[in-house]
Amino acid sequence: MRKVYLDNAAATPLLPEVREAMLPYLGEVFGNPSSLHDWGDKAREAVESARIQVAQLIGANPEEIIFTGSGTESNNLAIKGLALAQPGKGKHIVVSAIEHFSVLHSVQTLGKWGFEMTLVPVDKYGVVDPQAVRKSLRKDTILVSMMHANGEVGSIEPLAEISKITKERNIPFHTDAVATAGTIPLDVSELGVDSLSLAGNQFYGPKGVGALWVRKGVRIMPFLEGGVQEGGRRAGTENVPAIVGLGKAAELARVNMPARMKQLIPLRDRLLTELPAKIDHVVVTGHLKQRLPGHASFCIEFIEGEAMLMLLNSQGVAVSSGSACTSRALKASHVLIAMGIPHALAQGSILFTLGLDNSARDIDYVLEVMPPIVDRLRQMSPLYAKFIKTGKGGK
Amino acid sequence: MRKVYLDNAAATPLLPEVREAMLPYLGEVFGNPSSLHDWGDKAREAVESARIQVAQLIGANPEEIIFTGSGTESNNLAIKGLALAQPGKGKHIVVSAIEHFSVLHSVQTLGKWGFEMTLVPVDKYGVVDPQAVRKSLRKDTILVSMMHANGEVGSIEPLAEISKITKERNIPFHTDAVATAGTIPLDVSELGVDSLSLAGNQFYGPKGVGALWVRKGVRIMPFLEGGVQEGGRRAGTENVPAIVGLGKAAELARVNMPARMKQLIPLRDRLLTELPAKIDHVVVTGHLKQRLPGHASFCIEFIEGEAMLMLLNSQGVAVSSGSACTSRALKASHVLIAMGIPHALAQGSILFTLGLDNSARDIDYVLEVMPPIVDRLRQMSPLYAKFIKTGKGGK
Amino acid sequence: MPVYSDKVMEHFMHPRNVGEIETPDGVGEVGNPICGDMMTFYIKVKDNRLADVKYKTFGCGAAIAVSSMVSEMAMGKTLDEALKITPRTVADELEGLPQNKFHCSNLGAQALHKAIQDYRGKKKGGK
Amino acid sequence: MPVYSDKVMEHFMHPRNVGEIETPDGVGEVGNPICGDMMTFYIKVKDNRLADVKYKTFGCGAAIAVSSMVSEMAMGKTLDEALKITPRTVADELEGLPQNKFHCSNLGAQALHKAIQDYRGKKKGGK
Ligand SMILES: Cc1ncc(COP(=O)(O)O)c(C=O)c1O
Ligand SMILES: Cc1ncc(COP(=O)(O)O)c(C=O)c1O
Repeated sequence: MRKVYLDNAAATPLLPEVREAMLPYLGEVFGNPSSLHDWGDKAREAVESARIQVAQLIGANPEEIIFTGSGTESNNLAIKGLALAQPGKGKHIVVSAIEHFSVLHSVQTLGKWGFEMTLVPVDKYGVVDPQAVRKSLRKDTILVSMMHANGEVGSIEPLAEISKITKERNIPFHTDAVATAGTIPLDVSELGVDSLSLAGNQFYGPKGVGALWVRKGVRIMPFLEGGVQEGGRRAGTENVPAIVGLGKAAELARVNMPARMKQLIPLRDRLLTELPAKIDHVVVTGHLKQRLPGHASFCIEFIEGEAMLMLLNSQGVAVSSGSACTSRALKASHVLIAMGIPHALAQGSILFTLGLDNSARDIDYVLEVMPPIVDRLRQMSPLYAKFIKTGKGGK
Repeated sequence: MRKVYLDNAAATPLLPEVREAMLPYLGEVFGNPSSLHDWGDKAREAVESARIQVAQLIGANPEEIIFTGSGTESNNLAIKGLALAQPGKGKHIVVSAIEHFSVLHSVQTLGKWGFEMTLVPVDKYGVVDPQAVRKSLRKDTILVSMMHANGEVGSIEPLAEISKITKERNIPFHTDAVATAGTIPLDVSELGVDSLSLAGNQFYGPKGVGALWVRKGVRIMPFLEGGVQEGGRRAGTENVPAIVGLGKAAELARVNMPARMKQLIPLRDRLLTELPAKIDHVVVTGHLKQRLPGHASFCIEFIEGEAMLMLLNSQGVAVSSGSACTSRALKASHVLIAMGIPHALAQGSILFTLGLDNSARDIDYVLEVMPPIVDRLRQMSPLYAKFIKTGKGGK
Repeated sequence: MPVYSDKVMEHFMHPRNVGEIETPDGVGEVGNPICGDMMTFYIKVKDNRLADVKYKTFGCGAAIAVSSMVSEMAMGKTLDEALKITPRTVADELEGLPQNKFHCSNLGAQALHKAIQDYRGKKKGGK
Repeated sequence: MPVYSDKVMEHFMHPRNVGEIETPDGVGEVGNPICGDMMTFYIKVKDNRLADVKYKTFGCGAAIAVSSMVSEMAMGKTLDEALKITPRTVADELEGLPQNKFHCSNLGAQALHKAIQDYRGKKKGGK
């Protein structure tokens, strides 16, 4: 059976060059970067080279990069670290309604210490209106956090416009760029942000490593406390092989980004146009143009995402969904709901995220196996039966 | 030149079997354990097998294991998570004076939210007196944290006696077992603790992974927030290869522990007895018997640790030190000071931590190169000159 | 350790008795698409026994497997026997369900019971 | 990216002018072992020039390299020239010092100045 992996938003395969770069650090070069001897020097040099590679990917200075253990940790450090570093300045934080839970839950937890959150809504394409951000600002706003692109619906946010507003008001602006760094061109100065999260497992780098960039001069409290690694901003023995892998993945992403985008965008666009052409009652989610290159997401009416996933898997195809049933918390995707998608339709969420291993034949295959799967589930669906009988219930 | 790595407390080499176990997860098995398809299933199965292996190492149930990114993270999660999970019960935390900074700084940060800390002193061997713990308990004590062994001086703490006291009082008892798990036999029930931190890079497993064991029924707040990985107790995409490596390292440690100890203890004991025999004015630090198997630590009078490290390194020997100059914060080791060692003597701290790659010939070599190094530095030392002239200043 | 047992997967991939009954003796609908799962059970009763059981299900893999299993367990049983089918017995027959799916996707027995009550209600109503 | 520059390493491994002067014209001691580093500088003065400079140092690699460099920089200089040696110029000659070592281990110039002051004080005192 053909195997087609279309879940690159969940995990990307490690590029062979990245693995090769990591292997010495799983072998003879095993020292602790803090150690004052040759073994330590070699490990430290590797970490510092990776820091340069990551900085170059986003147009930053190496000393502004803090290595972390994941995109999640980068966001926890950013939100909690930036908020707690400004005592006495205010307690109000502004975030978009579609932020990743690592941002949203961090802000909610800050609520215990007196912080207040304003959620900025998004339009039906999942895009934030910069003027809505402006309106949400208060005198005591000390932090704005808006993701660069949403991993579930692929829409890219107008950060450069938002940052004009935060700059006017001198409010630190964090962005979760986990879905974009290494995937689309990105420059921290052009975006105008003050801190930025990224993660290796989103662009063919290793799991277990992320980074937070914090603009020089912006104060941040450490989140993981202990030793003085990462300039005292992130404690714990450095994950040297993963950091090296992240560095290599960043370098490859920077160099090969145009070619990668050229490969992915046509495949994505075929899915975005041909799937709704082949199957009735399908809506594309997210913005059609301001969109991640490999990202095609839909809601399929009358059926549920997990069941689609499982049948696609039985045909060798790996995808994901934002349906309540696929989330372990069994809640409908807050992203789809924030975009105004009704609960029943959100249940039919399905998400194809393409990667470098994909070809046109993979898309052919998906377009071939998908319609019978939808049909089969609709034949079982009481909602579809009602729609057929009454003509009602369709979106 | 002979290369002798004696800094296994800072980093251990990855065992070849561990690396082999990890490699598939840096290759074809790259899925996200949360994904609902074959790629996800394989990753999830690997994580769950590793969970069993880690649980077996410490006599725990697999579902009580939370994978983290480091020993530091395990301690942050334990201290902050256990303290914040008991609102209204009290605000007093008891820790030993020689805890790792990942414990001490976490407790200090809790001070911002109204928590109070009592430091329990240690004796001159770095050992806590259980009765001193008892005396430090208050009505509002909600957490006791005592490390299992100290990585700097190697002393093993009487946890089973301390846990008798915490159990009487029904106070959660955390232990930082980063220096012991995988190194000496350890059973969570025998120790009587309620949570326990461990880290892979201490027993020939990978960097970038740790675990926290929390006894079933003990409430803990998540520290890294976001997704619902690890049963909602630790968010972020799992570091699958590192977790697999930790599992394999745990299994190997469990099986080979007696043989490993038999290899290390005689080498350690030779260093502990022959180094002070060869060099005047040397004190062993830590307990002579209740001691980590590969751990030999000293203070060498009249000279400073970093200088010794650098000269040993020039002879191919890697060690570490607790001197102020070797710490990036430039502070004398809080451990040595807590043991009552004077600052000047603490500056001469040196630490040999043996590993599986070491042999008797390595010890011969160290015993050969060390005396001239000490002599050379003493010839430069104004303290030594004073001592020679006046007979004063020696300990 | 896949999410679902082999039995769940087997029923999901090959669900038994899917469909509607043209002129059912009883119909039971539970759930709603907002919570995620929705099931409609149709029954045909003969001599106080379930002569036919069919269903339509909107929902996840567990919901579909549960519906299929309930239909198989109920088929041919007396109404009183069928009322003894519970979420627990269904989950047991399926060799377990993931903890988080136990309550929300395990509505099959309830839908069946509702269909039986519907039948009994109509009979009492003297239809 | 090792911690120390090549120049620091070179001076640490091969420190110049280590030792004491039997009958020094001036002695300067700075630091104390509690903060970590301690240096004693000894000078011999001839025609208002440093005819000999020696030192003993207790401390880290940087402290030893700094002492060595200071002794080399000072040797042969007039006293006024030697007083122009500062922590900054010493660090520059050493091709940089790690940031955290700049203040605490960079006491060599201070010790030298103290030795010169000691010499001048004694002379004034009419020794
Ligand atoms: C936008 C965004 N932020 C943060 C994360 C969290 O990343 P991780 O699970 O690697 O910690 C993700 C994960 O997919 C994401 O899409
Ligand atoms: C006792 C103890 N606890 C915690 C840690 C922190 O471990 P890591 O740096 O791997 O996070 C160490 C590190 O050596 C340690 O010795």
